[in-house]
Amino acid sequence: MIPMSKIVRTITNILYVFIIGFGFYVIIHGHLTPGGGFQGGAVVASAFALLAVAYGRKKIVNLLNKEHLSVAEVSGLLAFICLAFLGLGTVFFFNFLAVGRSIPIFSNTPAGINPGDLNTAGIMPLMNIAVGVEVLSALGVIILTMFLGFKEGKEK
Amino acid sequence: MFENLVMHLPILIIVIPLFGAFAIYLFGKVSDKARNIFAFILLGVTEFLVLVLGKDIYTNGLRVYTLGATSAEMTTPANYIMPVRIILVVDALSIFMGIITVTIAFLIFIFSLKSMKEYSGTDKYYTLMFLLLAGIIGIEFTGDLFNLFVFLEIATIAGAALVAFFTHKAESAEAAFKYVVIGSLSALLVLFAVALFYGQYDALNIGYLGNVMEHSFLDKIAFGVLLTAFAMKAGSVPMHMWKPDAYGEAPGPVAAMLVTASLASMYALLRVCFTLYGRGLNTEVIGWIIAVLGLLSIFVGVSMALIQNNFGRLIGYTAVAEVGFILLAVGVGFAEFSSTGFGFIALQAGLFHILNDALDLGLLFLVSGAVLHATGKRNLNELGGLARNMKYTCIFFILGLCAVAGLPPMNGFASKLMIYESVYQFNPVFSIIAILASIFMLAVFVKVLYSVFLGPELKEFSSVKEVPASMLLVMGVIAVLIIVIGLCPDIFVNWVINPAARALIDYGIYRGMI
Amino acid sequence: MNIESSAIFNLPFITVVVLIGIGLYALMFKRNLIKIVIGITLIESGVNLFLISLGYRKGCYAPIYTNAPTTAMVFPIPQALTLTSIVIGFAVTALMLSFAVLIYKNYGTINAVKTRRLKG
Amino acid sequence: MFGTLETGYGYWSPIIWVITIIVIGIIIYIIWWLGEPTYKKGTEQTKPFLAGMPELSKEAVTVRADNVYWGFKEALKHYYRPMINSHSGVINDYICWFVVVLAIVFIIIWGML
Repeated sequence: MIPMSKIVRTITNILYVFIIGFGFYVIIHGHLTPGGGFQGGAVVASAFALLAVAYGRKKIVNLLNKEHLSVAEVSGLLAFICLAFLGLGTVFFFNFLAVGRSIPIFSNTPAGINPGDLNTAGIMPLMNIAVGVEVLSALGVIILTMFLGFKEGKEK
Repeated sequence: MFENLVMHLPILIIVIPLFGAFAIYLFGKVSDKARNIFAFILLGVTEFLVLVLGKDIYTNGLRVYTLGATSAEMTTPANYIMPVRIILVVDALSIFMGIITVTIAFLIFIFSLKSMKEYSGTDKYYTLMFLLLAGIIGIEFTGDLFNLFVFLEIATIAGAALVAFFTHKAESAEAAFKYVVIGSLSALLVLFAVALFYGQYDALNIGYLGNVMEHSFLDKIAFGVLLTAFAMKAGSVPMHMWKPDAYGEAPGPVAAMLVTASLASMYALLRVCFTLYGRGLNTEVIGWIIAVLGLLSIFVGVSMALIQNNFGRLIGYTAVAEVGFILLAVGVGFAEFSSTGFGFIALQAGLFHILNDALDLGLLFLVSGAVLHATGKRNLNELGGLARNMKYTCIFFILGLCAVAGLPPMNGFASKLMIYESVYQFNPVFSIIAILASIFMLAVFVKVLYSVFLGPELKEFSSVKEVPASMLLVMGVIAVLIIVIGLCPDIFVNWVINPAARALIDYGIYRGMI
Repeated sequence: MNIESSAIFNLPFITVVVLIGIGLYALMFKRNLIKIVIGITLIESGVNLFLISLGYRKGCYAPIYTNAPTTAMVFPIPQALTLTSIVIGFAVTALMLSFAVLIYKNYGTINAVKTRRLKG
Repeated sequence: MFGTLETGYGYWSPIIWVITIIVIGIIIYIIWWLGEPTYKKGTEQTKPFLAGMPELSKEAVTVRADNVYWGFKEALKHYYRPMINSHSGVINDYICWFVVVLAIVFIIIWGML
């Protein structure tokens, strides 16, 4: 697939930073606003898709390494499961940060309507980040594989 | 400390394979050997844990585990009137299925070490295998209908990806596409039924739903959807056609694992019929539906298997027939729905046949995998005379043949005899057709034995070698299990099957834990 | 859950039936594998819409406490279920499409009638 | 071990089966032992008699899997032809069967109400 015109590439250069930034915002604010790990990861991966379409095959293969993305994906999943394992002192998936408050990270648990403090909800934000890493890399792998796969099909 | 560990076992048995699935991928980056050792340890630990949990449940009764609560037994949070968290409920039937699943998976893993060595992408193979295992155990241990849907989809995704293991072959992709379409359609219909329940009772827990269900019109719609969806996933005629496709194209060990996956769907069907609805339905009519589906499966499965020429596809059709035997027995058990008399024996026979089915078909699929490994061929027309070079594989195949065709003293005979005699009191015609089909099953496998192992030595197979010792060991272990169960069926029926069947009939205990 | 019985509140449920019906139609009669995948996604959308509309309460807000104007909120659990189902559906769709790609590579067509070596 | 299993109508006892097999084996051995002592391996008397014609090589007369049960298939061809046609291998047909079964189950349940 050939790269698209200079206009598209210039706009992409400006936009993709914002898209990725927005994606990470959605991931980190997952416990406060609509969204979360999966949605934010999908937003980040859409930036990958934009890059792939704008710059074509050669650039994107240099930019995104499938192996590294796979490792990141697996690490995100493992981080999620390990976070769930950490609650095993009580039960699996136990929110040990929010209930015990022994570690002062994300330990506030306001009830009812609140202004949206980032430092709340226990292990939820950590899990959101783990899921976000997993989803963005998994979608990156899918986009990359399908992009390259269709290319081969056309050459034939 | 030990009591604390036992309390956490239900979730650990699901999560260790899930954790392993992803950790294996990282270990595979290091080296194949490290990955294999790691996977072996994980599966060994899982097998040990499931046996410990089994001993606990068979002595102390069922266990519940509430995820994320302040204690595992707190199914309903304070100030709530109904359970809102994800709850795992493991009773005698769940752990019976769980032990079968983990044991088969453990054996298949050892088999795969050698039989999959020559292919690329083994990292992903083991990852998907563990994912499939986690999905199947999740189906069996969960007490929550939505969770059931999630695990059903996990098992479908992993299973479909494994069916397409030989990506360069056109047939594999075709079979995998069919498998994933059928699997996701049935899972979506399960979700539809879940939504029907949620709209009426605001709950997802099987036990709680069973307690509060009013058996309204919508509940009956939901039952029809659940029955058909699980019957399709279990592979009953006339919704069986994906089964020979998928089993025939998957590698042998994968097919053996998929047998367990479809038995897990059978478990879900039992759970829905007995625990969720119980006597609230017209059990006689529903039992007749299930028994007729089973009878059709037996008849069509066997008669279509007779004309197949692909090793895997042929066993796939007999798998349809075996599922038919289970459905027939369970249908009779559901129609009677009593803890005494022939209805209870039919139910026991159905559960016993689940165990035998997993072992017999597992052994046969492993033999087909061994033949594929040794010769690279699956077409029965091209094979022949392998008994000369593969003596042990041939012996194991004959044992599996006798077991699946129901010849004494194998395990298949014991369970089939129970099925014939209890079904005969329900309806003699059903029983006679089942016996005739079982004879045809013998004919089917005699054809395979003749065309694969017997006959003169063929030139192209003169240099074929016996498969490696680890593969023979796995087949031997299953064969020994088959003979042991066949020689002392009463021990298994009284100590393992009977509590499981009782757990189904006395559904009040399961519901009362919530 | 009280869902008013006036016609406008039944509209989502009618849409659910229509979506599932169209999806099943596509699965039963469309020979193009991509259209079969679309059929599955249509059924999935129908079921998701069903779940979401079950949790709806008239005049209520999304169940997010951050700076919410009122505590009258729609039921959050169906939304959580729907999100899970969407994520799973996404994975299944990606898998089905990649199988379709494989089938196209091997057979050169995505017509269901022409891609059947497994029969009989 | 070797206990009897209640099977609803009667019972199944592996020990009786094993004893029977051993007894039958002994009887077979006795019959074999009483048999013709003039049998000699590898001589003319062990060769099959095919109307006086020379015996064909084993490879040439092997029946392949497709032809096993040919007569059975031929006799039941009116059953097998529609069965093979209905296993068409098209994914749409699989779904059609599913919808048909769903409809039948719904009709039965509706009649049950």
